[in-house]
Amino acid sequence: MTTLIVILWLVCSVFVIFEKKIVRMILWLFLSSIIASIIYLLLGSPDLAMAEATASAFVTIIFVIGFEKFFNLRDMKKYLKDEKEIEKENKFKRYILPAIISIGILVLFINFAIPVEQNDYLKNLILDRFTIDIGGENAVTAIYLGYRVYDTIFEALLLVIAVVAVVHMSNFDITKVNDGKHSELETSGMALFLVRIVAPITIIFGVYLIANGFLSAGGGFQGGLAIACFFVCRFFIYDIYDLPIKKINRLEDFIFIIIVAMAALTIFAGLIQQVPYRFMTLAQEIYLFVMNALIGIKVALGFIILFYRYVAIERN
Amino acid sequence: MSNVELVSIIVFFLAFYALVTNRNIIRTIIFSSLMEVSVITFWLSIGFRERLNPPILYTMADYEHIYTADPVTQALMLTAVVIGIAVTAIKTIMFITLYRKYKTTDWDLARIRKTEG
Amino acid sequence: MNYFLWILVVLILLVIFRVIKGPTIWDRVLAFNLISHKFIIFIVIFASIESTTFLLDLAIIYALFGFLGEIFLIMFLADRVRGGKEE
Amino acid sequence: MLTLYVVSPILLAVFMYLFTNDKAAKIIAILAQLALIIASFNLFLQARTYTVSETVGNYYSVTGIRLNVDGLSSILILLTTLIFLTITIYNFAEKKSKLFWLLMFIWEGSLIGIFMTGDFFNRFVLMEVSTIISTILIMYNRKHRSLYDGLYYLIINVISVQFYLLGVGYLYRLTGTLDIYEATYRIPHIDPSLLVLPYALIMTFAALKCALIPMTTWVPKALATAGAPPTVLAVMSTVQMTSGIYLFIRMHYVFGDFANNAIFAFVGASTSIVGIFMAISQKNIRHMLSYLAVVQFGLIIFGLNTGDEYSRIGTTYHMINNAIAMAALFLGTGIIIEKYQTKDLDKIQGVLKSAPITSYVLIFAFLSIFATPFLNGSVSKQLIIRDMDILGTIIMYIISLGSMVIFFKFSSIFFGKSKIEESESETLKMEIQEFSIIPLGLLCILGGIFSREAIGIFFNAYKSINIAENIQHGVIFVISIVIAFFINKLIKKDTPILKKLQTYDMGIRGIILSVGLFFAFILLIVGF
Amino acid sequence: MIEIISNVIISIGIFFLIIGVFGIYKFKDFYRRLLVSSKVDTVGAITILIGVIIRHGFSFFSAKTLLILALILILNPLTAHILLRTAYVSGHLLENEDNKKGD
Repeated sequence: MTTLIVILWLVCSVFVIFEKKIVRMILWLFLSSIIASIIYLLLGSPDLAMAEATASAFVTIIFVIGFEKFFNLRDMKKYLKDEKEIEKENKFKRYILPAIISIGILVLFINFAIPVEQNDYLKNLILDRFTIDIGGENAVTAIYLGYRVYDTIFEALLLVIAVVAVVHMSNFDITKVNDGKHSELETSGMALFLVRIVAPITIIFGVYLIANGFLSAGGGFQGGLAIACFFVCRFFIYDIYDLPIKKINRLEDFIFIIIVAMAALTIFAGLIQQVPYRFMTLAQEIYLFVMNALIGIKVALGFIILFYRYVAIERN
Repeated sequence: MSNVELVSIIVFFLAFYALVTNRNIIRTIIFSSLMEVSVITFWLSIGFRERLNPPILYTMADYEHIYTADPVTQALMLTAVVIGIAVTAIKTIMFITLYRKYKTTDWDLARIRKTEG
Repeated sequence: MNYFLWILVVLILLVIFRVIKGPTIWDRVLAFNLISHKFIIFIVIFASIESTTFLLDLAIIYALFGFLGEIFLIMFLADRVRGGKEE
Repeated sequence: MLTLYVVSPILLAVFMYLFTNDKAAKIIAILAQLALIIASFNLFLQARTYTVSETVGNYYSVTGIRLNVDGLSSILILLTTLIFLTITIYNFAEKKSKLFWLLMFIWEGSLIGIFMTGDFFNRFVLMEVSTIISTILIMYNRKHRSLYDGLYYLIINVISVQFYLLGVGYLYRLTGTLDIYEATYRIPHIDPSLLVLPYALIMTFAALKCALIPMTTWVPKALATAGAPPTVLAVMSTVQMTSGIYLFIRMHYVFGDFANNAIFAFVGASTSIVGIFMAISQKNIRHMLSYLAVVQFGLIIFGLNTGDEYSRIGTTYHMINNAIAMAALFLGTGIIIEKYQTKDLDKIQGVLKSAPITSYVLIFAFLSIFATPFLNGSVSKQLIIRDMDILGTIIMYIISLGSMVIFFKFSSIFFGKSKIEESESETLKMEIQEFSIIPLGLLCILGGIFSREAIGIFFNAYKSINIAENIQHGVIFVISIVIAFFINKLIKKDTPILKKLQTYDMGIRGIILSVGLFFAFILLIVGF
Repeated sequence: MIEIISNVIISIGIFFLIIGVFGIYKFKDFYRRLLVSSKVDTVGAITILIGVIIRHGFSFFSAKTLLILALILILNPLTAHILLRTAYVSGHLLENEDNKKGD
């Protein structure tokens, strides 16, 4: 089963690489990511499968907005004309030599990648201990929010930086757009009605994922993206850009501070281990839940800003 | 070497080949995303066995954890996925701004226009 | 039950040929839609074999996010594609 | 509480960004830097006697992330805080927004984190953070920024970090741990043929971060990009690039006997020599300095991989000296460029008269770099040379000679008549900037005079230079400076080779291909 | 017994899916392909999910499957509708069975 799906993934990846048109490349990439996430599911990691599926949808949205101008033929033709301006390289140097080199490196790599059993030391240690040390039932969440919360802080920081970077790199300083460029699709009544039904489901589902994060697959990141997805639906319905981006941005930074403070107080300072034994499980579950919720809100706000930034301002 | 590992390495070097041969900035961005996916797949294939159970308490059937997936790699790759999205967003916005300035999607042409001023 | 999964994967492989072949972008998106739905069914049957409830969350995520990405692609294609020509 | 060193700058930065205005941010920044430098000095004193170690969250054994501060990392943390204090003072009179301080502080936190962490994956995360922040910061000026350079720098870093991640994956499978020190104990018991792949993958990334040949071309993209603030470049050329060297040192330590020194000695030496030719051909000040940085980092890699304890101590000392000198050079040229509004080497003249303090600091920094007797650079270079064989010694002197030629080419800006008028309003700002770089110049001199004490404090090893060595070094120095002078006279004419070198630029495809080729090269040499 | 019934129902659903895949190769026009495949696909999905629900009886699993079923019922026709509408609005023309251009 795994073999066949892996082959599917390989086919999709090959087509990402050899496809000429940008839209098709994006479509293939989306497909490739989704098949990859099925592979993750079969490898026993539903958490990551969820993360990859949500992430790939968001990456597709970013790519679609960002590369929208290069979808049609005329731009591609212009691009080809540009290419002629530079002196022509010969085919051997451009395609065949790199192909030979890449295949050579691949063969070398596989030659040295000797199959060997995994050393299970850390895995067994964590699987044996995580219910006592961190609590919860999901080992992945336990590592993500417990043993390696130090990494998670930097990951959250990276999202803050990404938002700052997107605002800074863009040429536009505007943060509030009342009447942006509307999408050309005159959404039909039926579509509108049905999206209206779907939108609340996404937000409920996101909250469910966050709340259940430490008990089963899912967690802050996946739930946060699902909540952000609600705002994408909102964009479909109303077609307006009236969110107070600046306030959301401040809120996001503020929540980041709370996350860091929370992690610093409970994990770094070791407060959670000081809790009396009777209340240990309760304290741990409260910690995991609150942390998941905070990360979920932070991720949701970050992605809302990114999405609105792209769709409302960068399209002009 | 499991199939998953083999194919993820093949995809890694396919993306490498594509990065080396193409001249288009958009493609470079898309291929580097593909590279990230392949590396994540490789990491998950580290403890490969047929029919692994998720590392969630009530699905873990055995106490020696032989048929339980490794939670460490999963948690690490969750971080890597988020980093991947953040980097992708930044790359895309940089490309958009670059296009506005130099009116090209070509690496070499952008360089020429940069030196021209 | 396992046979169903095999059949589904083979079907997905068949639909992928439509994504490769499909003369217009609309065919490709349509085929993509079919593939993502087959994956949802795949996950449901897989969860049913394993009897694990939380795998169904993944199916819901596929349904929601596959739909969103797809709709986004379609909407932005609308003003880029004119006169029936692809791209 | 080692985490505080990393988390507190970041928390403070975000807090400042949210709740203060631009003016208050500046004052808080200086106070915080002072506090940090005191704290890191305290840490340094602790780490002199024993390795300060802490597991985040006090979890059992290697389940959590372990932070380690030993002698080397505490020195580098001290250096980081010192340079950040300098640039905070340098920026004091300038109008920089809160955003700048936010990014700067996060950068500082992540760099301290890189020097502290004892975890493979945590290092990857921190490296990504610092890469992205430096990308934003080198493009901080919205008007003059060069997006091509920024994108080039970001993409090559993001792609090569995938090699590192793959390598860590293989290492994790072999050792079953992500902790660097735990891995160090386990690796000797592993079959060497299994280690080839992770070694090659990790070292490829380390080599890119150290700007070894053939992956050098990202350095001018990062360090000479148009419109980058000089303060950012000062951090970039010193601490950010030193973090690459630190990665290299740590990874070589992890692999222990398996690590292959000969290749990297060869690659480091050739990087230096190629860097010299590239630097001589440049006409843009910043391009020249960025290739000078390449020369220095090549030399450091060369020194690390040859010889014994002496050269290792010497190289580490050289790393610090080089960082101080580089910071002085980039900040000093920043003042000059702002004054003359040009980066062209031929158009700037008479700096010695118009900005005397700056030019003295620049001259001392350069003197330190090419190992003038009695300056810190000479001490470190003599320590490196002490136990080297003849070939290594010759290479070291050739590199010194090359640096001298670069200096002679650079020194044309000091003489002649300056054509600019002084404006009243700018003087205060310039005075503060000049004031901030004086300590760096002084450190170059003090590090030479009190070299015995400095090495004693830094490395717990009292190793001094005897008189015979000093005389020998002095004679060679004088001879080489004469040779360098004549070489400089010779190359003044525009030779076609130099012109070709000046415009040489490897595209993104070339550099990615060279990453792959370097990887294959290491695989071939180590594997067979 | 329940197992066999559910297996039969799922098999019927799979059969519908196979027909749907056959459909996208049989017809030469995009609109026809859309019509056939989306309808048949939805029917197949519903049938399979009902089979799964029967298999698991009255449980939390079935409730969740029911939610997925509802989502598919909404989303699949919706996607087809938007796809068709967009294709039509942007001027993708109808073709005759023997591949001639229509009006």
